[in-house]
Amino acid sequence: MEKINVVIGVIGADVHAVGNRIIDYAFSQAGFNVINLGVMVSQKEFMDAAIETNAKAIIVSSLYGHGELDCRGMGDMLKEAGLEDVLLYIGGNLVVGKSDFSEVEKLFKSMGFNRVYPPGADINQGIEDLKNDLKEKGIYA
Amino acid sequence: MEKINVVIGVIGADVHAVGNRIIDYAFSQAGFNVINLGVMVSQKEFMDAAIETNAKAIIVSSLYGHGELDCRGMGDMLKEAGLEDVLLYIGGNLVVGKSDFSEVEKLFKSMGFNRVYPPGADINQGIEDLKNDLKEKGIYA
Amino acid sequence: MYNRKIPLDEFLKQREEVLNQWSTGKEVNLEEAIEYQKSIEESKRFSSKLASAIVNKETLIQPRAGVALPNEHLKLLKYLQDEGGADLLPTTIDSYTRHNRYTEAQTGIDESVRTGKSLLNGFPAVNHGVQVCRSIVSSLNVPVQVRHGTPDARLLAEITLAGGFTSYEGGGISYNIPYGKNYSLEKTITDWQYVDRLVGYYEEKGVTINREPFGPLTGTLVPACISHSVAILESLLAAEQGCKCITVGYGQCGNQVQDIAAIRTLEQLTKEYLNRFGFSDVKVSTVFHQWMGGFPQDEAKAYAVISWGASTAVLAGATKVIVKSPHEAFGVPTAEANANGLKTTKQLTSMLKDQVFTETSEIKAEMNIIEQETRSIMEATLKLGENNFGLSAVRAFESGLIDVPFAPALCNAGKMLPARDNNGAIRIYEFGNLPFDESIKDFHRKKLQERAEVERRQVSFQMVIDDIYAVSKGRLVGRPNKGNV
Amino acid sequence: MYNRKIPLDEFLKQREEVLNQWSTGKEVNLEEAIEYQKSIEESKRFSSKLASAIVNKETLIQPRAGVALPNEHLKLLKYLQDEGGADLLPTTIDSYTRHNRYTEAQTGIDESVRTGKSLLNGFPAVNHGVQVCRSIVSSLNVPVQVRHGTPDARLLAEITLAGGFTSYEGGGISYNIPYGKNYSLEKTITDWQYVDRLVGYYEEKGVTINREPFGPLTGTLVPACISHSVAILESLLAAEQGCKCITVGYGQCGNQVQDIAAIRTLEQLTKEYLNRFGFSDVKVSTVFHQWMGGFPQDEAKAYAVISWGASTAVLAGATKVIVKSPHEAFGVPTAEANANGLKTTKQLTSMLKDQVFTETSEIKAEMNIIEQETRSIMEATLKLGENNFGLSAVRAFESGLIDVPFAPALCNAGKMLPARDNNGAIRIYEFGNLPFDESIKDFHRKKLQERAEVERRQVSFQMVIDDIYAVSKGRLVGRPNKGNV
Ligand code: B12
Ligand code: B12
Repeated sequence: MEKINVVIGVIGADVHAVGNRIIDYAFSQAGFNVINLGVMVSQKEFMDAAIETNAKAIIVSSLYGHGELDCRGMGDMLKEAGLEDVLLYIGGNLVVGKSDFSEVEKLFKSMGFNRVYPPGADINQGIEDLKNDLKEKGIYA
Repeated sequence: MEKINVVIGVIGADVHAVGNRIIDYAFSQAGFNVINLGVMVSQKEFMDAAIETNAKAIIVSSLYGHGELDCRGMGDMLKEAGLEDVLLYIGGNLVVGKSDFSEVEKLFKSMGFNRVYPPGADINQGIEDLKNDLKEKGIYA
Repeated sequence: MYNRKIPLDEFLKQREEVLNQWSTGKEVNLEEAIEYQKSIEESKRFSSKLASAIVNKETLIQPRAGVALPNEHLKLLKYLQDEGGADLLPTTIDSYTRHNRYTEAQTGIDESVRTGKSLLNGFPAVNHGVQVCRSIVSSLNVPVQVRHGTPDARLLAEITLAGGFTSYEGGGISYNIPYGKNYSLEKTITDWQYVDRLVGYYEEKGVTINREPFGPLTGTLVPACISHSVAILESLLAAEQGCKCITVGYGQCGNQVQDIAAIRTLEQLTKEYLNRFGFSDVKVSTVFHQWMGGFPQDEAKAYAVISWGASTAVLAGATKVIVKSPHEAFGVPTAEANANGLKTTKQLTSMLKDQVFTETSEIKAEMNIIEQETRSIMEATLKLGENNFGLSAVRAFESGLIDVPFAPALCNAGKMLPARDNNGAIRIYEFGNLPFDESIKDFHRKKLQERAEVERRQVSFQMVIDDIYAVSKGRLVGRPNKGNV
Repeated sequence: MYNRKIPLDEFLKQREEVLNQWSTGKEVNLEEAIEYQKSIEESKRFSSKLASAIVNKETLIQPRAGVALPNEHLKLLKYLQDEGGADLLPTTIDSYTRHNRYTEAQTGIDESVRTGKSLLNGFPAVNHGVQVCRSIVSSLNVPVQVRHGTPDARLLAEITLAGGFTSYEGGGISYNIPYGKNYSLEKTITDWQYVDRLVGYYEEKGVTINREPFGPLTGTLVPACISHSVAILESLLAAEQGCKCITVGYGQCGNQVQDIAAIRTLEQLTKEYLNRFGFSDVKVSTVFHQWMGGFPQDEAKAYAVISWGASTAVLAGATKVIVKSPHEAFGVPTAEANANGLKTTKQLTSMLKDQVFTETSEIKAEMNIIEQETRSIMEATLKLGENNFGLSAVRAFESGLIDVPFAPALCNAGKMLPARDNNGAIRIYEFGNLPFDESIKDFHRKKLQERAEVERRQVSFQMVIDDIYAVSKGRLVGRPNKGNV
């Protein structure tokens, strides 16, 4: 069976590169084909890469606190481009400051993200969830 | 002028001796004649010493947390013995655990203490207050 | 005071009296208790856990904790175990029980039930009795120790050892001098010989109970040579009664060189004296107490003091460290605050575990002076005692050969006064009757003179007071004008 | 890239362009700014405070802090000064400004006004302009520094120096490699030569601005020789443009021996290279950054990490320490959390100030290896550059002579991989093109082999990952099964 493509990257003007390296490694180890856009990735770059590679998921990281400003409209943009089937995940330190995560989750879900993870979330949880979500969509055996 | 007598001591089964040594030193330096009963002093010992030395104040310390149990009835006892004019101060770590001091103060005032001090209170504040209270009573020039 | 293992018949006779001191005494059946102790898994025994910590070069962490009521107490200990990650657990006994005031302890229990909060500063184990102790200890996954401060701790020992505790803190000197006023040292040593004999009895039957003299004493500027001498004497007294597993302790002074030197010499000297008197089969481990003096009120600052103690404990190679909480300056900590102190400490014991730390020339010099001082005191003390360690101790205190600063006990001379030198190490400014030769005394005088010159003032009681307050005010050395020197 | 002080006319010509990059540029009047700087009291100048810390053997404490709106920002800094006891203050710049995205920064400001909370991760000084900066800096009692991560920081420098800041962090390498992706190193070095020239201009007029290359780089397992080489190159570049007061930095690795050795060699080597090129009149001080990698989420554990950094900073003799907060793992700290980190740190800098700490043989050995490594890199680097430090740097990165682990910048080779040895010191497991001779390489291999044997596994990328997570999971070395080794 061919490997499933996932696009990963760190959004906005964010340069936190360490987690990105590990996410790349972990998804690859888990059998995915990773298209890693690295840091400082714009919404459009995520979208273009997903279209180009026919990716089944976009895994966004945002560490530096500007996640809210950087992600606005991303869900809509993908929908408009006909990518509503592409799973959209996000994790990291999404907002400025220590805050109530359930609020943050609500906020990002309202922006079109399928799953939202709190600071320091275990990346293996993300992989597990992705496999399940793909299974539900009948993509992953 | 003759020095004013004050009785000091640590009440109950409490053996915290360090603060007591310093209180002795500080009150002596401030010009008082200190009758130091040391640690593990009972209510009755405080009273007897005050009567015997015609003390104008009793300075109780309680550090170990049993202050509430140890001090019950102390105000009444002094009143019954006709010592209502003797100033009764207490300081230290009066109750078990970190707690709202205003509650603690109320509790000990209701037990007959004239002044109640929070953990780590500056002993010089106590000396200042005593001088003022004595002045008000016309005892201290 | 005995100068040999208490003969079995005398011991058993005394037991009857002891068990009659409070109604719960009759719950104790020694042979059944030994069987019960034997049923406790190795992983829950103090002696085993300490032994493997020594092998693994780990520093175990242990809190203080105790509340009035059994259910609350168990909940507290479980929390410290699960959330705090405590390697070893305590049961801190309340102050009424410590003074054998069981009736007042009962009032405390009743009031605590009535008001729904613990009005006692610890767990009144005697009043609760053997079965309650067992139900607590057996519900936990790590070894549990009795920690108290009880001059006459015979009944408490009977009940708690039958109750499944595998370690017992205290000693005839260390639980008298800092913890009482009028207790005769002769009496407390004799009473503690009973406790040690009881532990020795368990040992004879194949059950090892760990014994831990209380190292920090008054916790206030205690020079290492003083606490070392007490630790060694109590180790000898315990070994004489048949104890085979002893943890000697020391309270952090704050100067790292001195603290590391202290833990290393404590272990060496204790072993040396035990060997000398034929107790070479005793297993010796060490405990480092995080700062035992007045704490800063601010919690962030308290965390700093806790951390400094944690890292020094590891670098000194202590077998375990007793942990303070960020509530220390205020009162008995909540479970959360207590667990926080543990977590801070665990982070450091883990992070530092893998680091090597060698003896610098400063540490060697400090070890050298502590050894000289301790040997001076010990030799002079042993000479007084006619081959009776207890008598040696009593006479040493009488004559001020051993003198604990700021102790409440009237049998302590109280003539010695300590102060910090310019590097924050604890030195001695009034020697009282400490049996030091002039070269040692000159060393102390020189060190304090150095500081006096820097601060442009005389060594005086005001300097001592400044030192007592220093840590709580954010310094180690109590300088006259904060920040100026 | 210049290989000499930028000629005045070229500099002034470039200034015009720079000041045109955003509307607030026109607020800057250089001669007036110099007069303004001269009016600032000595006690509020970075250079003076650092100089007296060196004399007094003190370690100053400084937080990171910045929010979107001026009033809130001033309130925050005042709180850190008064409640936290900060000796030095920062103004951390937001990430949009760092990337010269002033329009997005403006959106962030507007949104912050609208929502009443700071939506920016720092203070957008360019958008706020000169007068707002002055009103903030002049309302504080301690010196204030600009801290950022801006590859092209020319306009920011113009505005903030005119705005009364007396210290400016960053450099053409250290604010490119960890902070950008596509920036050309040639360009960022040239832009930072402008910044240094501006500082040099102030210096010519009698105003000393402190300059601080960013030491920790990616903050993630960076070997000291790498960050030292960058610090030395940026010091040379700055000195060449006329900077006279430089603070070189280093991010804590966690192994105390290595950290102490790193700070000591950093100071020595920087001075050595400055002297060699004729810049012996530059004042060098050091900054130690508390752990810059992933933090534990638990606040009690975070306090332990903060404390360990604080005590190491003092024992290493760093001139200042940059402080983390117990919120580090979550997000930009509240004022309270930030002040708590400061208070923890201050307690330790004060308590440890008076303690002596000598060079142990381990520290000397570690200093020796760091010196060898750094000299290897520096000599190879300087050879490449045809007497142009900037060119040396560019070519060194191109060829991987200098290689920063986990850096986002595409101009960084990224072939070198670090891992911890069995004592937690950072060693190198893939050398990439580092110009080390075999004896150095063997040393690293031997050290890592030691660990591999203890853990019974190969040195591998999994080991590196384990090391990256280790501190946040309560360890220093990322062992395969926590607690088992
Ligand atoms: C040193 C110490 C000990 C030593 C005491 C040695 C000795 N014999 O003196 C040892 C180790 C023996 C000890 C034992 C115990 N301690 Co203790 N001890 C401390 C500690 C760390 C410092 C006390 C001290 O010396 N401070 C320095 C002096 C100068 O300050 P001070 O005592 O507070 O006194 C000053 C002020 O309170 C004030 N003050 C006092 N009285 C008055 C009165 C007036 C009118 C005024 C104005 C001011 C005033 O002025 C004094 C001089 O500046 C405190 C915690 C802390 N503060 O950090 C705990 C503490 C007091 N101990 C405590 C407890 C529980 C115990 C024990 C029961 C159990 C245990 N943990 O082992 C036993 C009790 C024994 C007994 N029966 O009393 C608790 C009390 C808990 C509570 N109230 O909720 C504390 C607060 C620790 C804690 N957080 O759990 N302790
Ligand atoms: C190292 C670090 C840096 C380094 C980064 C080097 C580099 N280029 O990579 C440097 C020093 C350069 C840096 C700079 C800055 N940083 Co920074 N940094 C950190 C730090 C300490 C560790 C980050 C890290 O590497 N962790 C280790 C990796 C493995 O974990 P991770 O990044 O969290 O990623 C994991 C998880 O988040 C998760 N995850 C991530 N994405 C996703 C997605 C999904 C779907 C899932 C399931 C999981 C997942 O899995 C990853 C792998 O395990 C964090 C705080 C912390 N965590 O302790 C701050 C932190 C992220 N930084 C912060 C800030 C503000 C900055 C700066 C703006 C300012 C500054 N302080 O200097 C600049 C920003 C520069 C920029 N434009 O981005 C803030 C963010 C604040 C906020 N969100 O409120 C933090 C939280 C610190 C703080 N408390 O203030 N930083």
